[in-house]
Amino acid sequence: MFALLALHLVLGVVIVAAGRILGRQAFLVAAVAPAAMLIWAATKANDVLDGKPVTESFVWVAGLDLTIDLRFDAFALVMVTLVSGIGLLICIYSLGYFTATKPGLARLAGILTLFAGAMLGVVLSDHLIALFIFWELTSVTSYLLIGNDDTNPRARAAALQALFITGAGGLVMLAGLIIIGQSAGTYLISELLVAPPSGNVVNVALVLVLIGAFTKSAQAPFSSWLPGAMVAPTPVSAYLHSATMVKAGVYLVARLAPIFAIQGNWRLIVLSVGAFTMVVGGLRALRQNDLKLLLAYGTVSQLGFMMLLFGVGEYHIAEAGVVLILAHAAFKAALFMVVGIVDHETGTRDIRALHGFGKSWRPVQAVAVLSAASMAGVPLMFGFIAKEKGLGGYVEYGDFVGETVVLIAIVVASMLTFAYSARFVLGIYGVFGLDDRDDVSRSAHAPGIVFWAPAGLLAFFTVLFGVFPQLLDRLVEGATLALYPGSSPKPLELWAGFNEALLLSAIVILGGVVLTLMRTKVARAQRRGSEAIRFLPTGDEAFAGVLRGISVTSRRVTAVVQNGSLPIYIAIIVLTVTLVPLTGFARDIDTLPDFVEQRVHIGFVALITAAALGASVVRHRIAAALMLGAVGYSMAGLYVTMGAPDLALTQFSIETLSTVLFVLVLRFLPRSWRHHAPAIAAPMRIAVAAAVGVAIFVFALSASNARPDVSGPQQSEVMIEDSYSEAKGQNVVNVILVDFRGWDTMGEITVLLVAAVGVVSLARTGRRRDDTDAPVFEEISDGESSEQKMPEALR
Amino acid sequence: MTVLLAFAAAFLFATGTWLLLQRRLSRILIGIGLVGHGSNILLLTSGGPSGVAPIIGSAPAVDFSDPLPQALALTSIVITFGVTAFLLALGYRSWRITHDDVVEDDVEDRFIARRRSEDHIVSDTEDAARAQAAEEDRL
Amino acid sequence: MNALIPLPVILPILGAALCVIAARSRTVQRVLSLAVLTTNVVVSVILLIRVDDDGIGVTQAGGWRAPLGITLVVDRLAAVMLVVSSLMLLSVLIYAIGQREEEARFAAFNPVYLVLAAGVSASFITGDLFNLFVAFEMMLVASYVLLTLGGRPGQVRSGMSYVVISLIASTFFITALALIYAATGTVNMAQLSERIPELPSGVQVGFSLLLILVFGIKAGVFPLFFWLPDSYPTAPGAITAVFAGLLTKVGVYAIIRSQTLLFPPDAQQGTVLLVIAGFTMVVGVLGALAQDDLRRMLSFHIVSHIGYMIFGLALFTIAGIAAAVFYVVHHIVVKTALFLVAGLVEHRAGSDRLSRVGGLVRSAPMIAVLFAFPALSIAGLPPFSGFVGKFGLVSAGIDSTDWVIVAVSLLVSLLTMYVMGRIWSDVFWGEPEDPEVVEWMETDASRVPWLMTSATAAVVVMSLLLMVFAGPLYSYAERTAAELLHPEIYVESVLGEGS
Amino acid sequence: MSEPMPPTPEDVESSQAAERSANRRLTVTEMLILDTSVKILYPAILVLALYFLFAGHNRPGGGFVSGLMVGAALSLRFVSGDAEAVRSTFRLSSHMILGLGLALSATVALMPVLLGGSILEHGELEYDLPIFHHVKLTSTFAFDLGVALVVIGLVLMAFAAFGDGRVGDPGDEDDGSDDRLPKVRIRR
Repeated sequence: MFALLALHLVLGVVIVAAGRILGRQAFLVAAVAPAAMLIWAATKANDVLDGKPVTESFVWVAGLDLTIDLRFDAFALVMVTLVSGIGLLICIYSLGYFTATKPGLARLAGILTLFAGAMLGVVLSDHLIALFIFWELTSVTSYLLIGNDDTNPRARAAALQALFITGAGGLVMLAGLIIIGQSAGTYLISELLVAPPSGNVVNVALVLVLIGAFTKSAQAPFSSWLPGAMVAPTPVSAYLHSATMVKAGVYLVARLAPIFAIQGNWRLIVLSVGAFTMVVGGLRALRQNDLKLLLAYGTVSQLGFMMLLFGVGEYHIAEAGVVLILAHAAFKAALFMVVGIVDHETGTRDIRALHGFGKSWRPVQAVAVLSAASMAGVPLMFGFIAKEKGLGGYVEYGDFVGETVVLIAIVVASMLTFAYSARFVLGIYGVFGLDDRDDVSRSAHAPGIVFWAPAGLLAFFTVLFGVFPQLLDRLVEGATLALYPGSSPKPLELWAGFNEALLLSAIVILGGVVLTLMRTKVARAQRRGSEAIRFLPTGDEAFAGVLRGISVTSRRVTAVVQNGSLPIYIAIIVLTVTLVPLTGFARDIDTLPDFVEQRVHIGFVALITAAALGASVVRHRIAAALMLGAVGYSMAGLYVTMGAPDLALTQFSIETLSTVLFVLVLRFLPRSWRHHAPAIAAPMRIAVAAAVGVAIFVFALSASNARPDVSGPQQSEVMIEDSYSEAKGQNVVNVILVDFRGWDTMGEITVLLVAAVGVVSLARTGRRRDDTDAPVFEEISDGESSEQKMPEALR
Repeated sequence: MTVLLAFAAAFLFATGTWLLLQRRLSRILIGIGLVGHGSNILLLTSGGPSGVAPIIGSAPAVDFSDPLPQALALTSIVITFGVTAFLLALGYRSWRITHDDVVEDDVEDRFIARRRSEDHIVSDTEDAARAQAAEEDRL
Repeated sequence: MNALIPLPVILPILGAALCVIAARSRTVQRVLSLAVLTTNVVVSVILLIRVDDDGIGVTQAGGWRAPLGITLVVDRLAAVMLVVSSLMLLSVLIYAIGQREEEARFAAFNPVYLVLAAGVSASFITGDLFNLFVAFEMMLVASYVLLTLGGRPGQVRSGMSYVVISLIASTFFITALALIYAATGTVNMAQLSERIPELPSGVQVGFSLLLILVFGIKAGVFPLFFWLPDSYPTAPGAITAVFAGLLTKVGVYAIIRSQTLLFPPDAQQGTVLLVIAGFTMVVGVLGALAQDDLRRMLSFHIVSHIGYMIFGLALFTIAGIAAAVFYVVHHIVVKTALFLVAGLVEHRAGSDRLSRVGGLVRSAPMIAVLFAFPALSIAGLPPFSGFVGKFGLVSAGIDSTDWVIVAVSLLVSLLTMYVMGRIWSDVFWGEPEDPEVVEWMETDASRVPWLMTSATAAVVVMSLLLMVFAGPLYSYAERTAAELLHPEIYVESVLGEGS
Repeated sequence: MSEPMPPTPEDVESSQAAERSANRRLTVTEMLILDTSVKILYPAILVLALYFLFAGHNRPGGGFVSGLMVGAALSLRFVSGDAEAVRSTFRLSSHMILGLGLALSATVALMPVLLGGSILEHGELEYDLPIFHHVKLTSTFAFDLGVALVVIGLVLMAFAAFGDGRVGDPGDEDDGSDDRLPKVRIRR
């Protein structure tokens, strides 16, 4: 299995890289991967259906229990057939769809292949996190595919929306998965099935996981991204956004429902969301004029139905889910292909611009009618089998709270489904064509066989399995057993006798027919209803609102926090650095040390404070620099009294030098500083300064008070001992500098070197080099790099 | 550490901070100088009571001032000197560009602060696209 | 092996000295810098392997027994930081040479760059708190010079803020050192590890907070990060990449080191760090969203992701620290890659403003690919290294039942993805929106030199290797975390048995 | 990125005043006094610096102090003469002094590693030479010498950076309006 996944990866990368050479033949190359997958699956099918899954494992990050465990069981077989089967057909269909070789075409084929690999990963993973990894990969590839037509702003917006919503759901889900994994001690679905974890935390985790599944499978209220994604080329929509990717959420629910359906609020949540989605999707689909959007909302509705079937956690109902997944893939992909054909040949998908097609279009029309009939749940179609089984399951085995409500929702939504299916067919036949629109359909060029054959094949399956459902018996039974080990699923049958389910089906069809016949009145009523609830934001508006909220928040927060003013930054920094640690230091200040050690200190300190005060108030630059110098010289004096002659000498000479440098620079600047609007008002500045002063005072006393608590000697005591005997120097300070702590000094002179180089480099930048002996660290302005410079305005 | 020296250090920190909060690089530089002196007092007194210069043979070892903080303070003084020289070069460069040494606010930050009330985040075309999609998404 | 420990510091210093002497010959400078940094890579890798096999490597500068001299220590954390930083420094140097911009125009570039390398390495290997200050200064002064190389008005302005704030941080570091020496009588970290627990609890907490905040300024955490997004983007292209990749991480390293080594569990500031982490993440990513300039966006983004690292540390569990260590390594590589790509974008399109450029996926597909991988990784999308880090952090957070920070980190992860999506959408998709950009892109000068592209590609490949070898790397990170949570191993290695 | 603020009239006036004071020529007497005192002080300080360098290991002093003393002496010369005088004091250009100083110290640090010891381990060379008899050369001295050289280099370069060029010197064309300095435009 890894080899096959790798094949998808490699093939995808190769196709993207070799795009120019391949052109539209890229889709032929891309077909290799699903074909290989199908062949492999076929060889293993027998074993798998006998309940002997194929497993492979790869340890990625052992420390995090991140392993890629693949498990190919019968339910995975269903999904693989779907992913690779439809994938193969889509590749062929694309050859017909993309007639002109556009530059980005191969990229599309490559990313489609990568997507197929990721999707296979999702359905093959037994490890929850591995599943998540592939899950996110499908989001990313979907993002790239939706935005493939990147010059169209709508495509970009839709791509980002899809990424954002599914990404958000994915992250929430990740947290849920981790909680489940940690509570159970395993991330393997097959092991969870044996020993399900439970508890309040797990219940919360389940909600999180469900949110992820809902976003991915476009459940209301997270469904808005799916119709938006329809800007992608039709083959992409047919593949990702109807047949495969959107089923990932349903797939996950199907896998987890046997484990968790009876825990927490799982059932309540899944059933209410699923039912709501099913009805809302149907209503929206009924309102569309764009055939593709109609199908998209139809997909939303059907995904809701699948949630209802799988989410209950009852194997009889889940069995219907398996059938529905297959049936839906067959008819929905075919219908999308039909829309693509119409769009390609007529240039529009708007039913108001279609006025029916010529005779040569009959095969396409046949596909449309059969597939739509399947979607509507007309007997003898595959979709009927699925719906019938679902209804039957709910009637017979739905012994849980709210079962009746769900059943009613299913019936109502199925009527809507019938109605929008009919709308689709009528649209194809030109019933909605407006007279003032140009007739683009009657004379439209008929599609070639390669173009419609994939859809035709799917329509064939729709009828075949509709009439002979028992052909799929073994597959469906195996898949149900894989989900619910030990269950005994009922065989599929076309005629189950007169029962409640059949009655409900009849009601559905009857209702659908009524809705279709009264379509003008229904449409008017729907419009009025929609106007009445206009105050409710749609999913798209809500999403736009979220984006706007993020944007406004980010601007506001940033404008406050990042105000660009150095004084304010400094104020915040010094206050934080002093006041926060003060909470610790202030606790341990009980006694004050001696007031003064040597009398002479009083004099020096007086000098220092006076000069410091002077330096901070005088308005004359050079005077202030000299005041600073005075502080420095007083410090040197203080050092002498404290037995630090080296330090005093250094301080003295450095003070001299830096005063000279100060004056050298300051002589250029205006003599005194004009009043410049301060960033912080003076009282605030005084308050900050005082707070810092007080904090430092407390720090100093608190730290020196703590010294007696430590038993060890000063680090320097050994230094004094060893200075002469070992290091052969009497001046301990110098010995420390050049020997004991020579490593510090090494760094220190390196700093000086850099400072020197930097000073010259900066001060002389842009200045004329007056003689060859001048320092060389100025800019080389006439050197190799200057002839081709970016226009400065662009920087 | 004595109260007097702690006070001296605190006072240097306070006046230095006051200067740091100004807009002129030259005043900020002087502020850094003062704060630096303050931290050196702390460093030097961290070795305990002061004594005589730590030169072997000149006095008994017990009378010595702690030499380690002296070495550390020396290192810090020299490094600060190097950095000060560099800051002076910055001030000099600033003078060459603006004939002053005011530390201006960041232009980009102010720009964003000014725009904060506007709410569109992506280009207008994408916004329009989104509005249309929202219309289709109605029931 | 222990003789190798000082080499990553002393060789660049010597190289810098020689580069200054050879200031007139760019060729000699280039050969010297490349040779030195390549040697650093080799030495670091050897150190990593040896340290992982044989335990902590210790050498005493000057041959003086600890705590007399300065101890140089390479444990697993230091070793991995050395390896990653030396790789980044080498790649960025090659990129800078290829760019033929600042490196070609300024004789100061090479020596100062080498000192930056020395400072970064010195910060990792030092076992002495005061020497850490010196190492920081080496790194910082070099960064001041590099940031303002060229002296353009924007650089001078932001340079002033950057230097002043760094200087304030340094002064407070000295203050902290003075207080620590006053209380404990030592600046040797191993000895401090033994003595700080003897102090009154208030003083311990005070020191812990003081060091977090002092290093936090360098790491760029909330509310001390403001200088970072203002200054980094003004640096010359290649330089920003090194700043973004390495400098903040040295601050993070210092926080991790000081918190785990110096302070006993009851003085470790888990809650404070969690609060800092949360705010840092959120404010950083919101800042990124508000920007229009690619490099400014990425700079804010650094801040946001520093929060992740602090989050991992703040849990003070093996899982948390291991995730933090992994995240640091991942972030250094990936962020460097992103900034290098930003440089490529600027070179190719003449601007890095989102509102002006566009359509690079067609006009420069190579750059688009080079952007895509690190962008996906930083957004935490699987299976890239960012996902492994994020997964580790979230798992550790859930393990410690710190729900709030887990929720915040996931929200920020979503916003990060949104930021990257916006960049992709505006820069690589669509059409250029500025006629000047279109005009520039038609000139020959807009072609990206192959050396720049190759250097970027090399870093991107390294980021992919982090994904491929996430397993071994993560178990290394776990061993590192175990080592960090048992400071007595470190102390014993430095001070010897029975200390 | 900041747009340069246009200088206001007061600014220009005050800057011109600064120029006048910076360019003020000293009177002949002042020059004479200064010259003479520098002539006496300069060599004296150099000798002192040399003393500090050699005595540093045992008495107060050392490389830093020595280098800084030389720097102070140079600043005296600078005050009396100009940057040219400072620059011509040393045969080597300042960046060579700087680089050689650091290279010397770094080599001293690195040497013991190559010989199998610890970094910076101190060593001694003792020779009995014909004239000087017993000469003891410790590595710490060489290290300290490197330190002094770096400090001297720094001072020389600082003077080179700020020292020469009076305000308004025709060589200073770059006042920020240089076309190499971009005017950054931000599009709204």
